[in-house]
Amino acid sequence: MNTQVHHTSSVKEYFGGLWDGIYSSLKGMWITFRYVWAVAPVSIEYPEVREVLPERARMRLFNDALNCISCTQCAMACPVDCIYIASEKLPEGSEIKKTSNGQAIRLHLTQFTIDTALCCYCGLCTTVCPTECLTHSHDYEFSAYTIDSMKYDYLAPDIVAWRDRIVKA
Amino acid sequence: MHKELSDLINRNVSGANAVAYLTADAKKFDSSITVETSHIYKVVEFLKTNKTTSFNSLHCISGVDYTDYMEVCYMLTNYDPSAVRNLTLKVRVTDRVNAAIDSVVGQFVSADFLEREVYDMFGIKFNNHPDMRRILCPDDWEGFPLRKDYVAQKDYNGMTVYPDNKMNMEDREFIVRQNMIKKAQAEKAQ
Amino acid sequence: MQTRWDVGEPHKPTINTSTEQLKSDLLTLNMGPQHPATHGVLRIEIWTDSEIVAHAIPHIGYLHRCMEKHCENLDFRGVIPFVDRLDYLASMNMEWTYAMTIEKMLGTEVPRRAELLRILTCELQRIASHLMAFGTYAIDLGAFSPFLYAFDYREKILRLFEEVSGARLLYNYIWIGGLWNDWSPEQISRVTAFCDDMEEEAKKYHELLSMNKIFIARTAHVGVMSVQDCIDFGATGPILRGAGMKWDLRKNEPYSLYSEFDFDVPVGTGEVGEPGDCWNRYIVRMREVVESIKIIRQVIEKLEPGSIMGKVPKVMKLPEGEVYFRSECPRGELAFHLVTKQDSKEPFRLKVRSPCFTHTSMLPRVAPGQMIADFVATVGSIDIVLGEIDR
Amino acid sequence: MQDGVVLTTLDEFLNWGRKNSLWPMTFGLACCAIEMMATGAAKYDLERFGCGAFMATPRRADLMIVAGTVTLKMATRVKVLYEQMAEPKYVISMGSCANKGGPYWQYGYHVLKGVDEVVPVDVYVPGCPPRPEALIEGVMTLQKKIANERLLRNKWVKHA
Repeated sequence: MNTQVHHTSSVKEYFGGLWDGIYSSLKGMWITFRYVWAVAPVSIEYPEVREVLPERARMRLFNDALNCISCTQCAMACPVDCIYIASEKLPEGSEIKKTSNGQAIRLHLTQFTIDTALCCYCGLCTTVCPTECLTHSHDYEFSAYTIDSMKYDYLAPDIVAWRDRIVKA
Repeated sequence: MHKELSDLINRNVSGANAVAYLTADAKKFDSSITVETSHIYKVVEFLKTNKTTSFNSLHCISGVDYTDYMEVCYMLTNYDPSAVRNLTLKVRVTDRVNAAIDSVVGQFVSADFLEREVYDMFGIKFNNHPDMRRILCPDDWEGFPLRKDYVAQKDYNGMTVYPDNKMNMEDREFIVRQNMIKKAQAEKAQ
Repeated sequence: MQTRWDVGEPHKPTINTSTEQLKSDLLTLNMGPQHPATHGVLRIEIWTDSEIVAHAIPHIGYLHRCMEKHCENLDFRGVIPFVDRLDYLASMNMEWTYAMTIEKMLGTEVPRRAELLRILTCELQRIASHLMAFGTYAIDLGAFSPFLYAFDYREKILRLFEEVSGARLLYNYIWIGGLWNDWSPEQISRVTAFCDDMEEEAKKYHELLSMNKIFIARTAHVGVMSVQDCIDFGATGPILRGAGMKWDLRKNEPYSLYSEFDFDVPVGTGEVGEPGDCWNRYIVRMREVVESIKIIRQVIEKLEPGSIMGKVPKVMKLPEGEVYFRSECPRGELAFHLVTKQDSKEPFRLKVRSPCFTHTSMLPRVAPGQMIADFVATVGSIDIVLGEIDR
Repeated sequence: MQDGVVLTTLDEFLNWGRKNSLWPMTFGLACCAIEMMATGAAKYDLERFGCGAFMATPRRADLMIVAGTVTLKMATRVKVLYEQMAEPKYVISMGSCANKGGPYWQYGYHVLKGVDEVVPVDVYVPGCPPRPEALIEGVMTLQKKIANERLLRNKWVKHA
């Protein structure tokens, strides 16, 4: 089953084929050449110019620990199990705080860790969050030299600076 | 359609013992025909060659492990724009250690890869298959992954399959606890 | 009983057979797993007789990600992100097929707007996928600029998808029972604008590549798969249509609302080359782009406001049963075989019938007798995605 | 002992050359490879960083972008490819799968849990798949790392 078809061609066919090849190649080159002036440049010069991300863009997860009621629904919904939550009962008689949308925080959040190196950015966790404290932020520039630095503890003190930027009053 | 077809198979292939399984809700679920394991090649040959119900293509072979037996499902179809026909043909394999059935490569060439995949995932050998090797997993892989009782091997070729330092053991306490609660609830319910 | 011969026996060397002393062995050549022309991590063991391929054995499984095992441990909603990663060039179609499989079992009524928008997104995805096939196929054959043009237009679709779903490649957008987000009228108008642009662009692609003499010389009469071969191997999609058979599930077994739409099924006619060769498979894809634009225009005409999510139980429990559901994806017929147990929250078994898997098994049939360079063209024309083959 | 002006300047010069001609290897594994191709295409244009010449063979490449899931079957090949690359060589692990197994870490019996099990990784780029900008940022992070290398100084300057 040799698919190569060999046949002798006449002089006319030979030169016709040659002309076809040259003509169609020139046509293609002409299309490319037109890009010099006829088409606006498409490149985004990234570090200087940044594309504005759409509102729904799903990038790094952020949890606003002050609004979290430790319901663990996000951890249940997560298909890759990369959200780790631990909580304790509040001591008797302590004041019950409210979240920004009025839900009572009845548990004391002791751990809220997301392993960003495992996250698949599917957004299922944010849809189930009752207080909308877990959101996808618009940061995508957080490459790291070590893998351990990709595990985020959202109760750490240095998260405050990050929170100020993401959570809008 | 399945009832008539199973009768037709029984009439023409002796010993095929075709049993039609009809669902109550045909809109939601698929019906199927189960045949005798040893007669699968003859049944497929009949379904392909006979004039009235010819199925000219094997769409898919899928294995299912029901723990006490395994099933191999052959999805037959007909590339005929005037009358589209689909059929799920099933055979049961009860022997889990030396599971083997006849290959249908003689009828459908497409079964070559599909049967190799079923062998790879479920450990069902296909007799008379020209090239019975693993297809997705490496040749020296242990166990058959899609069996329900499969336990992954510890290491392969010097690489640990589940390295402890990558498993977030200390963080997963929560999930482990949740699983324990679930288990306790299930036991209570029983 | 058929033997190895029927799936492509190494055929006898054609050169030097007359002179016993000059007889040489076949040379084994490994193409892949890391090879620019295998579109991923496909490995093909080629036995060559000088430049002629005598036999090709595909080795797959280098991207076996245990997706089916995962699905047995996840709830029905959680499977969708994994289904996305099957065919990462056509995630929308994957999601849709999976969603339809579950909906068939649940008996969910999907609102009309959701159905129409699903068709819209999936046809856009088909265009994006075919653009990718166009660009990478040109690279395989040594032309670089089509890749840049194709990616430029693909980016426009991705931007639309990102605005509506939030991700560029793996969307998790089509949910069981409906859609996650609605398209705004402004986005719909941008789709219309895109369709106008794309029609012009498609003409440019034909000038640029389809009718190029060099391209024709590389693809016409190369890697011929006849209709009978395609049916024997269970090939579907552009491969089957390129061979000249008018078979499209959207027409022949219409699912969703496809019966309402007016579109053609392009087939390889052999105006260049012969039906079933690389050029015809390629041109079927390029013509499908135009047909998809046609469908999108009709969808936009029919769109009317309404709900986008049907009634789905909050905790999804399916009754016992099984379903085999297939649909037409850019690469062929994708099918899910779903088996559930009574009141199960997770699939008991989810088998993916991937089109590329069967197409890969055709390689031993077409390879013998080709030049190695032609074999690269053949592999490229099948347009495989390894994520779907290996799962 | 001090580093000295000459060695420091020479180091800077060498690092400048190295970081601005990082030639990556065409090494796509899965979904992330598509985003890697998009990065190399017109809109994001990796060429602006001297990093767009995708080499088809490891022997001419300086940078291996591991884009996608590394399975156990593939892992040995990844290692071989890494060993075939000429020094200096760098590895960017792109996407969740290459970082730590990604979505497939839990039941993925056939998935390597992070490419750092077989080859040393310089920069981890998170995302599933990362945006092309994120990959460019990863390349820039790597360039920063290269800029601080003490190539000649480590060789010739003996610290007390």
